[in-house]
Amino acid sequence: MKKIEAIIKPFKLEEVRDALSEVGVVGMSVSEVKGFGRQKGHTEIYRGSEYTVDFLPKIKIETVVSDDKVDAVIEAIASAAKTGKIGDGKIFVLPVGNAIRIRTDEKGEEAI
Amino acid sequence: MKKIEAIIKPFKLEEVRDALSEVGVVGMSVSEVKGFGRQKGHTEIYRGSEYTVDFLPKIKIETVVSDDKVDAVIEAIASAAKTGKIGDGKIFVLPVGNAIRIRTDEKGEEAI
Amino acid sequence: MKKIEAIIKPFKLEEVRDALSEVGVVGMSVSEVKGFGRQKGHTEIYRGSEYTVDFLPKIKIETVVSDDKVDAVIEAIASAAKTGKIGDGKIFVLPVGNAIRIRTDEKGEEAI
Amino acid sequence: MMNSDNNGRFKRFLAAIIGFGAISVFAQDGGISAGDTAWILVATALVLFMNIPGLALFYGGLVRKKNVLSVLMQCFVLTAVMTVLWTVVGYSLAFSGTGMSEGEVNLRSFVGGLDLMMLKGVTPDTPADNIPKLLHFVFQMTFFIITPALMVGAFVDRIKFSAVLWFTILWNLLVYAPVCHMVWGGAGGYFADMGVQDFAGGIVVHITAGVGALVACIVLGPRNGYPKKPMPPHNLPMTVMGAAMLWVGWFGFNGGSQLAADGGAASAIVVTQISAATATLAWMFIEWAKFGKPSMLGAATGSIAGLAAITPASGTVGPIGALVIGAMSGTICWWASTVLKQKLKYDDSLDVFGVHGVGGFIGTVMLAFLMSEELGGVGYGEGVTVRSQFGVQLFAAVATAVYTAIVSFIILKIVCAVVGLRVSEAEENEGLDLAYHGEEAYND
Amino acid sequence: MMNSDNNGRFKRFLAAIIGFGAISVFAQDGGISAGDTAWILVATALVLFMNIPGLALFYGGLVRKKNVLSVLMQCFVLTAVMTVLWTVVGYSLAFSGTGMSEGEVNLRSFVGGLDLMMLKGVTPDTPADNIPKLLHFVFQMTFFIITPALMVGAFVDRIKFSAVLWFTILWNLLVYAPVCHMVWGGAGGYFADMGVQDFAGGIVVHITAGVGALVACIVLGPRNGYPKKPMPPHNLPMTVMGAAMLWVGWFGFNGGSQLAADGGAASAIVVTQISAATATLAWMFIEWAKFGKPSMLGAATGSIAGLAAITPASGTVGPIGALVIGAMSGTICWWASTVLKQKLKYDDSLDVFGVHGVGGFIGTVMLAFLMSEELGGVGYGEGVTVRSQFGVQLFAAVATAVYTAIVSFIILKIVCAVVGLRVSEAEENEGLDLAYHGEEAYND
Amino acid sequence: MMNSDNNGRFKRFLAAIIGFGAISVFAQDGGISAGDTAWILVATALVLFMNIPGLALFYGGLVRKKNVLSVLMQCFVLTAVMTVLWTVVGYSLAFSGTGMSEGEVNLRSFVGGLDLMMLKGVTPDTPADNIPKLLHFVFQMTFFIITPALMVGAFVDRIKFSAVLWFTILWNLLVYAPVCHMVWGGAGGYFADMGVQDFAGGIVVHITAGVGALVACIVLGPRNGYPKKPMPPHNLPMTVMGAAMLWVGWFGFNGGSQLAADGGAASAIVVTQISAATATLAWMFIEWAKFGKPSMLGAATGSIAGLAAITPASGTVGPIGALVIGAMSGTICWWASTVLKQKLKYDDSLDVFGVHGVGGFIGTVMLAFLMSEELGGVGYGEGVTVRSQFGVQLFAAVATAVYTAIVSFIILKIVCAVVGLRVSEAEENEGLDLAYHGEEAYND
Ligand SMILES: Nc1ncnc2c1ncn2[C@@H]1O[C@H](COP(=O)(O)OP(=O)(O)O)[C@@H](O)[C@H]1O
Ligand SMILES: Nc1ncnc2c1ncn2[C@@H]1O[C@H](COP(=O)(O)OP(=O)(O)O)[C@@H](O)[C@H]1O
Ligand SMILES: Nc1ncnc2c1ncn2[C@@H]1O[C@H](COP(=O)(O)OP(=O)(O)O)[C@@H](O)[C@H]1O
Repeated sequence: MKKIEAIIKPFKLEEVRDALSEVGVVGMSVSEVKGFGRQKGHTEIYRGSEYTVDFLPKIKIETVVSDDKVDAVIEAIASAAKTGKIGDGKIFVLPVGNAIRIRTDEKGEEAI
Repeated sequence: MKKIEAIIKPFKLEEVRDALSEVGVVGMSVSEVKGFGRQKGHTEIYRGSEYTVDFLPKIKIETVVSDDKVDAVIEAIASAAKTGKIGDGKIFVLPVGNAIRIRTDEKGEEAI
Repeated sequence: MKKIEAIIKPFKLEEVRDALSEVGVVGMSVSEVKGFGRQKGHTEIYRGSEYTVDFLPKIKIETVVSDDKVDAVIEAIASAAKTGKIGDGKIFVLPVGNAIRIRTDEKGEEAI
Repeated sequence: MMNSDNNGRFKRFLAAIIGFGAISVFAQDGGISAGDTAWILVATALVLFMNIPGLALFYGGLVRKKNVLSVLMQCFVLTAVMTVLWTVVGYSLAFSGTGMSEGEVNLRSFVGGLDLMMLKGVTPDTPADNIPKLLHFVFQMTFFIITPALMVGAFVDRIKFSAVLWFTILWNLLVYAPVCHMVWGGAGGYFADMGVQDFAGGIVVHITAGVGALVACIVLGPRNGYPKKPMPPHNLPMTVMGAAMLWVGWFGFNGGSQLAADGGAASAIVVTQISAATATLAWMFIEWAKFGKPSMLGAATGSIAGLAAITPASGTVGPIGALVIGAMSGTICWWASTVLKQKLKYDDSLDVFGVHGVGGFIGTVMLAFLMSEELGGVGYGEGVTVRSQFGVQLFAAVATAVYTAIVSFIILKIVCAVVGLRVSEAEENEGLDLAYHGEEAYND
Repeated sequence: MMNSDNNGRFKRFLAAIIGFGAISVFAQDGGISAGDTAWILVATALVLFMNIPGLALFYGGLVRKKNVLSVLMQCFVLTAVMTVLWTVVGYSLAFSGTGMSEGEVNLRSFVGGLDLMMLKGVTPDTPADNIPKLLHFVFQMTFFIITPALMVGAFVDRIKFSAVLWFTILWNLLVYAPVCHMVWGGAGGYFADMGVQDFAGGIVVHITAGVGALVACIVLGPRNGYPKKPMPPHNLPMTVMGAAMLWVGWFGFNGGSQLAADGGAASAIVVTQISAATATLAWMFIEWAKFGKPSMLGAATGSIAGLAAITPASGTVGPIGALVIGAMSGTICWWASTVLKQKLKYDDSLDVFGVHGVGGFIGTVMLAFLMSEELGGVGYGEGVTVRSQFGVQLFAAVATAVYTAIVSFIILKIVCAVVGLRVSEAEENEGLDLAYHGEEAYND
Repeated sequence: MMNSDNNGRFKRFLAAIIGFGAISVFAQDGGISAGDTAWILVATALVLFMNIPGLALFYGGLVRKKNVLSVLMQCFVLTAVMTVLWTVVGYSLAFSGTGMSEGEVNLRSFVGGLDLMMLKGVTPDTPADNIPKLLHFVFQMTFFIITPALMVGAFVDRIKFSAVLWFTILWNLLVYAPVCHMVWGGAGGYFADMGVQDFAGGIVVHITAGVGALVACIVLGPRNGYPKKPMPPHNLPMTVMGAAMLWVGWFGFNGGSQLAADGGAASAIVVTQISAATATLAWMFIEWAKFGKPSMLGAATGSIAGLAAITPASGTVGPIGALVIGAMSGTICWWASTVLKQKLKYDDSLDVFGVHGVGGFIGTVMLAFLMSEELGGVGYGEGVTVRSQFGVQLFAAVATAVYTAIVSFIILKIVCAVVGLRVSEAEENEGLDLAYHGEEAYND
């Protein structure tokens, strides 16, 4: 099993979720993060105090999938989230030791 | 060391925290996530525009524990968070390479 | 590649970000978490109902870096985030299997 | 607040007996006064403003995020429902004077007749003394709206929406309308004839709502997890905003109850302001002394306690009386909402009884002492002593509380049998916004 | 609302013909009445309050987080721009009576002259019948502000800020000012001479704004992703607060349009309250029946529909008429804002047409029936029948709608050519707050 | 705003000398006018509304999440404290006329006596010319409340709660009360006798608050991390809501200061509206030109600048004067709040000095030119020239500023010695809500 973490642009969430559903991913967790990267932030000015906002709103998607799905999932996310403009985000793959479904106590790939 | 990530129903947070304390987990970080899974969402209607909310509010608990505690922790979370109804959530176990306590620069299991 | 997760005190964010920039980290994602640990919470009283807030606001920083940078990054975070008082937080190091830059489909260390 | 039928008379009485002469120059000639009308038009808007958005925000901020819309919805829809109910029959039950006669106790001493249903015979030029009768109708309507809405605070987080509607409709017909009639229905009214003083609704509004709320929260039972589980206010700035709007709107509530733009109205808002201020400070200093930190929620709650308490007395006491009532209500309502509630273990979630019930009671009985001329009050009527006034006040307050408790209990049992009172545990966990209204308050 | 020049006359006419005698005692003697002035001073504040914060919050809560400031900004800056525009030339175009003469159709029947530009010759003691002319000026100004601001709801999330300014400035000069003049500009006004009844702005405010909004949202095109992508309100409590403020402020809108503190003003707020309540309940019960859950957004929207619909009728119908108009508007506006909109696929984002356009139309035509004395209305003028009144109402409503549609379309095309209407896709994704105002609404 | 004792006289003077005749018909006969009373009752509510919730929200939205309750608390509790202080002694110090005599400079030219303490001898029927004296008392009380509350904006995020209370109590007694007395205390007042014009408080309210705030923020020192660390407003919609409430409430502030419902009150709200609008646009266009994006915060701040600036002039200038004052204040206050502040490096966190101090000053001196009849103003009194009026205005403004600066500094030093001014660094990091009030604003 692998955990796939994807950082994407917020307005791409629906498309990515649909792409994931298509490759058979049935579960995921989503949260808001602030991203810092190559994409330049913007300047905000409050009564003359100018300051740079480097942290941009991004969405983090986390989903644990079986090893054989990893490539398809990466492909699905990458193509759905791509705009080609800077700041599109990243996908990270992390190893997972085990998974448990709380409701049923199922373990391992059964659980995801 | 392992990192335990648990996705649970929000109203179960207090119970899970107490269960963790009982098995000797003294540190954890908690965040709000939106979960997508088998549990069906609901429909919201705003002036006739009906749409389905697939993402349900969940709580993510992250705690890093020593290897020998992993099973007890999983057991504690699973039993405290269980309602038996769909959407109870998941527990994932991830390997951790190292841990550092910022205050003291302690490393490894000392730090958690 | 490793993923560094750091839990820090919120008002230290700018300093940590600057420290990370100095050691060449160009990307990171930041989110708000509630932390539970040795640091004692406080009591809030609403119309006589007293209750203890154990969960304190913390910031979680996640950044994926190449293996050779891990120590420098840990060092940078630890020294920037340290106040020496309880609750300064933790740094965890997790293995990462792969990374993909969505915009360009670059993979591995190229992508981070 | 005075009944339209004996308002002029009562004023002349006051003017004659106790030198309370600051009556607007046109109130006496029988015509409609533009100045008085202007003020009561605004006072009506102010009392409506107290309920929506004021009270809705005050309560809405105090509940958890998942229930805020249910609270707003209850305040908002009660506004609508009670408007129609007042038009159809409520006004008539409360203010029809037909069949009443001073000094005589008959059915009409307790409740009005049906002759004013649907405002029969009332046109824009029908006067109620110095103002149009339609204005008296709509000003009083706002009291009919806010009284049941006050009770919402006791049963948040766990009551069915339909149960709120049925309970408040029946309650307004069986509790509010008769109590209002007995106090403000004019000469021949049961309490009015005893000489009860309730200028703007200590008995009619706050004691009824406070006691009704207490009974309701006991019958409903506590929220799931109460008192162990913390349920902190989800948005205190919203609550503060609501408290501030209530405070400002209360000028219309108390000042408008003079039904004229004169020195009496000015005096009412002066004592309202002083009592609110003093109660705020009292509550704040208690917290400061006891916990080391004065809370914003405490100060805001204190202000409402002071406003509730001065309500019945705002036409009879002066600045000194207001200071006393404010200080007492800040202190005693604090005690009732914290110490007493915890001891008795009922879950009056937003302290309707502790603040309104207790506050209204304090003002109602204390005014008997504080209306004395030596203390800057208007003084006692002919043949009235502080003792006799106190007796009347106490009797009316207690009788109303007992009556309200019994009738509220019966209504709740009926509603429980017919549509059910309490939501399921799953619904309570999910939150009423989603479970009953299919919406979430905040989205990204 | 009546033109200052024929207000007194109209009142005497009413008083004589239809027994509508509840006129404040000083309105007739020609002097300025302090009571009437007091009420209109407050009514002015109330209508301003409807726009900021009321309408701004109502709309602001309904959009997504990233666009809330753009909506608040539009409401806020329109307040400023229209204040200046009204002072410089708007008031004159709308209310200058020079060159008008009853029964004669000339240029001045359609638009006022320029002699009142910059309030020439008006001093604090210039009267407009019973109130100062400056007060008539500033009270009417608030209508000139809120009418274009209502349209903001149709083009949220996707319009350039500069386009909003140009569109609304031209629209107010070419649509609002002439329509206002034709209806309220006094004897000799095109619609006024026909005997049209539009007490507080069903035609002048709600039909113009509703139709202008409809045309604008069609020309602009739907929001990116509409209707597939969910765009739930980001903060419903904010919207409810706004709705409540609109409701309270509407007392000034309709009650103030009597331009006096008398039985007519009281009657206006009574019917306003009843219609708002009935429409709230109608919308709520439809949702309850259809979806099983009555929503807070539905109830709030219903209240606005009822308020818009009663506006033209609030000087002519009684409680029964208000019940009918409320129930009809709650029902039909619900249908227009949900079923019809989805069928026709235009993206009137916050339902300006469905609520204000349709609501204003309902009130405008229904009053022809409901003003009948048997139904508690003021009755018809001499020689006027329900049929003839209905014809006039329908003609004025439809003619205004057609005129507004054509002129709005032309203005939009011009603005589009000159500064462009629509933001880029990237800006729409980013949100207008950052793209156009360089700010974010919420920060930690 | 005029002192109750010479209000009638001053009006007759104006009426005679400069043809300012639009005085409500009943103001002259010595009795209490219901119409005037109605308006001032409402104006009182409006000014209270400016402070809570208006100002509280305006400031509350601008600070960081962790400090919002501390700001609301300060505004709320100041309301309570100043109410009591005004009742006990403030009103007497400011408005007791005993011992004053026109043209004579004695102690009573600078501060009132103690004979009105606790409203001694004032009953509901005591008149202050055309309105009840109790109404004059409570209307003026709202100014005594809001003036110190304005200063809160300068020391947010870092001041001890107890220090706020001590500072503002002493400041109101030693700065506000005497300045108010010198300007509005009636014939014999130091500035009044010079012929200073300060209709609604440019000197009395805005210059004192602005200068007091400036001194306080300098003595306190900047917030931790200022100006490097970004401290963006945590909730701009809250701030906009507050600004809108301030705007609406200002109708009561300026219009109410006429103390009558007449053409003068109407004129005051007309110029208030125009100045607010023009300043909003000025600030907006500066930002648009300079940064490419007009911000909501800028527009809202501009409106407050325009409102502050017109305050002293709202009884003396006409629409043209209002346009000029609005444009100047929008421009110069922008400069003061951004360029000047950054240059001088003081941390006037929410720009109390830049907006209120500077705005109040602009209005106070500019009115000398703009009150000229050619520009639509009321014209100069007998023997007064633009030059002499300008001299008086400048002198009073500068003298007040200097006096305020010195006394504020001394008070701050005393308070610092006794209870301390500034919170610890740890408390500042944690946030004042938790550290001083034991609460968090937002919970889940
Ligand atoms: N090394 C990293 N570790 C974790 N998150 C990263 C890293 N680099 C970038 N990110 C996340 O990805 C987002 C996009 O990255 P950025 O460098 O701006 O553009 P791009 O993805 O086009 O190279 C960032 O805002 C941040 O949230
Ligand atoms: N494969 C997955 N990866 C990450 N999170 C998951 C995954 N599957 C489910 N989740 C999380 O667990 C929650 C519960 O899952 P769900 O399928 O609805 O019910 P159950 O846990 O009862 O099977 C989801 O809302 C989501 O947050
Ligand atoms: N075992 C753990 N796993 C995950 N997060 C932890 C763990 N222990 C502590 N934390 C996080 O670190 C924060 C600080 O820890 P705490 O024990 O309070 O102080 P310190 O870091 O000084 O030892 C906690 O609030 C929590 O967010």
